[in-house]
Amino acid sequence: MNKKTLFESLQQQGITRRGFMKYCTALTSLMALPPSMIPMVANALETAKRPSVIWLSFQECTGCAESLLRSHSPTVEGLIFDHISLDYQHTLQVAAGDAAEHAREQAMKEHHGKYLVVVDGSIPLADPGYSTIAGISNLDMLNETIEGAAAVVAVGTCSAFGGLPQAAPNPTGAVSVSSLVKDKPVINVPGCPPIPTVITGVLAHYLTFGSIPELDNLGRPKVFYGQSIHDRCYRRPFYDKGLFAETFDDEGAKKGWCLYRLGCKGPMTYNACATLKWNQQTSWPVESGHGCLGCSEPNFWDAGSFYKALSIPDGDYAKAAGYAVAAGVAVGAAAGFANQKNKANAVSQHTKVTVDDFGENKDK
Amino acid sequence: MNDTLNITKGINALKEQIDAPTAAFFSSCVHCGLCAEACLFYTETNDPKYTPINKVEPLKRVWESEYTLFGRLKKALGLAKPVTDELLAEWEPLIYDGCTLCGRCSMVCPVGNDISTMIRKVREGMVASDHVPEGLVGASTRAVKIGSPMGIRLKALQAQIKHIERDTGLKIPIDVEGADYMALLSSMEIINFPEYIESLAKIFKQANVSWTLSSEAFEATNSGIQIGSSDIARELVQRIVDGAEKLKVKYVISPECGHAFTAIRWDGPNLIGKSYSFKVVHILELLDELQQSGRLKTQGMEDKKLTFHDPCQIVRKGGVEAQPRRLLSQVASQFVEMSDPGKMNWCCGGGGGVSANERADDVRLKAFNRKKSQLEEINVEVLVTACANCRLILEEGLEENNMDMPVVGLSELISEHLLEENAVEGERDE
Amino acid sequence: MISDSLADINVHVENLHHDFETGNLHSILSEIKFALEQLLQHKKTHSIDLRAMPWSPGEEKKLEQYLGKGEIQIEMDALGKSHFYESKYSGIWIVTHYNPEGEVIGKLIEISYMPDMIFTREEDVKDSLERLQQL
Amino acid sequence: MELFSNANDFLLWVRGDAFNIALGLFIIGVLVRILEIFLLGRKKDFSEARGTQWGPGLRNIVSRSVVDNGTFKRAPFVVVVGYIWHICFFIVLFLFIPHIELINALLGIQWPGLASQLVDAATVVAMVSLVAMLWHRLTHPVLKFLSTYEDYVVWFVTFLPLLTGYMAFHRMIDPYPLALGLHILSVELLMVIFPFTKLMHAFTLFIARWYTGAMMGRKGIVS
Repeated sequence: MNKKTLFESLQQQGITRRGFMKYCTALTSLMALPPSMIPMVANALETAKRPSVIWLSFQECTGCAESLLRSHSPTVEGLIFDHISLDYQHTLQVAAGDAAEHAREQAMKEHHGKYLVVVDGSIPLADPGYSTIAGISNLDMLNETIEGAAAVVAVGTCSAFGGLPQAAPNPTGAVSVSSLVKDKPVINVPGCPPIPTVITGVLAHYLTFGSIPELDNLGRPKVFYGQSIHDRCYRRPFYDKGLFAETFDDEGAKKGWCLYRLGCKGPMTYNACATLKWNQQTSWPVESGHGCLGCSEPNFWDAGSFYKALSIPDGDYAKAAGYAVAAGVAVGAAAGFANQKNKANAVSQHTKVTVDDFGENKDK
Repeated sequence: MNDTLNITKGINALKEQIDAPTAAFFSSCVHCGLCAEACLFYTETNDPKYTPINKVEPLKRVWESEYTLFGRLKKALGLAKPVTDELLAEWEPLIYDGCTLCGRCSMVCPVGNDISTMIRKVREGMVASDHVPEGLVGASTRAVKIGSPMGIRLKALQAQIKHIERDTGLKIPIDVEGADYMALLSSMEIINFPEYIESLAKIFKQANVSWTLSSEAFEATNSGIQIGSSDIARELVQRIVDGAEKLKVKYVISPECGHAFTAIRWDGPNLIGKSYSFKVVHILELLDELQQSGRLKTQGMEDKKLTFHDPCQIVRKGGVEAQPRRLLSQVASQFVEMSDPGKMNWCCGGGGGVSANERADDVRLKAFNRKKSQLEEINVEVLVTACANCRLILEEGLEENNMDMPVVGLSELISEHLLEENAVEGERDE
Repeated sequence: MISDSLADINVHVENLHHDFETGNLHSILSEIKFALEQLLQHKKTHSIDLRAMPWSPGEEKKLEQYLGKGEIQIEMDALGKSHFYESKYSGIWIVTHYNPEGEVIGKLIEISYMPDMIFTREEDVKDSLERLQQL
Repeated sequence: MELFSNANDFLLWVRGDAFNIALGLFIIGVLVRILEIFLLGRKKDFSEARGTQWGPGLRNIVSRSVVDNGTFKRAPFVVVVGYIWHICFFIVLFLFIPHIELINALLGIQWPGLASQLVDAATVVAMVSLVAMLWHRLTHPVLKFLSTYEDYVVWFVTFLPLLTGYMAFHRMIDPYPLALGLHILSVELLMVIFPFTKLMHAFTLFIARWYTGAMMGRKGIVS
């Protein structure tokens, strides 16, 4: 296996020092680090070793892998993939059947304690038969593979939080990686799919610094998930001014006003779409005129309509209110009539007061 | 009587009193404390216990534990605050000594609670549980047994009439069947201010009003209203109704007395449970009407600086506000209003039975400071009012505070300025 | 023909009135001013990653227009083109890195006397000498 | 206590089941209280009316919002802070766009909102006025005397939504779903205690004002 550093491997490709610095600049930007960190990144990369990566796909749609790999041309992300050793990815690898599984087993043996496991997709617990690879249940394969892993990267909302398979009624009993893996660091890179640069940014961080980035309380790298869509949204000034689009084709929508009332989940969604954008920095959902769906948050499928404002409850409140009105009228009428009876009773028990009655108690 | 008054009957009476408005009022109170600022017993003593809404605490407890679901639940769990004999005993002075039922609190409550009507309701419970001041028991007993809270019998009235007839040469009609108007009198007018009767005779003669007194129903005051017993009040109102019906009059005139107007005009029909066959007018309403229609003509103007003290029951609770001002404008050139005039006027401190309750003398005199400072602000020479009780309380308060100022009844003032066709008698005797 | 990039897709964009600002323009300009002071006083250079901020459509262009073009433009060819130019305010450089396919992979504002990457490194000079001597 | 696995789970619950429960209790409670009032009824009034009831009753509903001069002079603090509190509270409750969306979803009616910065300012003023009123309640002899534990509970439960709303708006609680969840939960708490406390005045004051205005109007008194 190739044991060269990244710098050496780049030099071999005929890349100059200026080219390397340019690469480091792009990489620093990719990792959402400030430009002042470029020398540090360069320094780290000159000695960084090529890591082995095992990619496991469970209950998933391949959308996450597509997001990462469907870039039209080699990019910085591409360069990183050139450098890592992707030893197992059953969608991409040439080997099939036993050979493929051998590749995985071999990588695990060779790089024991040092390899990264990337998981996309959730793991079914209701019945292992819902998803198996080479006759091995997802759960068994996960447990087996992470045994010697340095860290696990849960790519996509399905592996990070359960995602679509876990949405009610969750027939497969799908769970996230982090709910199963307790003794290894798990980096959640949610999104449906995640922004490709975020996936590579996390890998770059591991590649560059040999450690995992700082995570938030949902296990997401803070550099990418530290701020909400709403906080970084270029339409935020309209929210503050109280200017909102009310339909997708009204004047407000044309003027690019805030999409809160159209159900934008930006305020509760933590992701980097507003800065990193999509499709080679072309645009992102809000810029294209559609509110954020909140796809990088837990339970986003079950969090009510995508088109209902965040402040609107998502239960069947109309039904609840209907029952309550009926119950309120019934109980209120019952209580009211009981009161009437109580009062009528008091009136019937009235004994006439005469002036002779006064002071009788005081005499006793 | 075997039935003694007790706490059970008291609570029962409170239960009888609670109606939809009461429930709405208790539901709405937010304890903002503004009613305290409207009550002269608080403003002049700074004692928070006189806060009007605090005075109705017994009624509130009964409402909560009897007429609300949550309150009944609390009562069932033993968490409700009970109404006890001790509570009512503690509250008795607040209800009778520290409230004149002036209704000022009901005007300022921001959520619109008619607190004074609720205090009136609490008195029913106080009566039924025998927590009433001695003075009011005495007055009520005399009213029921003798016919007047001050113990005045027909003979005393007849003596005064004789006296007036001799002095003025005017006839005071008694028991004239078919007269248009039957005039009522308050005991105080008979004893302390017989000028009122004289004024009526003069005015009605000039205006050519057909009127009479009733030998069976001349007393207008109603101690039952003051002590807060509908049963007693009903008995006293019934006497007037009987008297008026017997004489077949069209109108009954409520005299210059505050609570009498409330008793006969507003509460009476409800106490007897039916509408009257006659109408009730306050003397000021009648004088105003006579004057407006040109039947009552005056001459000359009182040129002393004077003001008008609105009796609470007549203005704030009776709706007679414009009439006294129109009348005064005809006979007084220097009429000035006190601060907070008309329906926002401050009580003299002696209404609602407080004047009949000797126990309340001290706090009543303190409460008078409000009137005192109101008068000091405008520096007048004469104080006009239209309630014999107010008049007595004002005179006493002024004397106590060494303020030398005559207090005059408005009807009397008018009668002094009647246009004298033959101009025989002098302007004034004094 | 298969299109190579999104730009090749013929999309008609309505003239939307997205001419508002996020307010980032102002904060960047004050950051630049502060960096210029630092450069003068302490010879400290500073870089701003323009891709780390949210921009409203057109806002980034506005910043470029505001800074204008100065006298110097430098082109570098390493792992794709890179374009350096000084704004009409001396000491403020706009740096754009492209990949071999011509897509932007990095965009920065550098506040320095000369962008760092332009300087030739001592090791590279030594390397050149070595290679020339071998000729 | 692992009630919720994450903040979104919590938010989902307060926006779902918890809201339905709170809304249900609120509606039932308010209806019961109002029916209890009306079903107690009034006795027929036999006295000869001098004026009508409906007009003066409705007039009083409006006119009682204006404080008489004497009361203002005697208790300027309660009057001024009372106005400020209610006005700012209504601005926050009814003119913040997310709140309008909620009302529109529940009742199908909507109106224009205010800029968030204005609502934010109103929130601060409302909170300051509430604190000032609490201080006044704790120091003024009449208010101290009148106040029961209920007054303080109601104060606290009213203050909470403002505080949590302010903190959510300014993202002072992390993550936002937790902040929003706490805000909604505090409102639900308010809704649940509403029918059992003096908060009912928000509905019953119209009834109280009407009755008093009507009773006085009948006597020809402008209340």
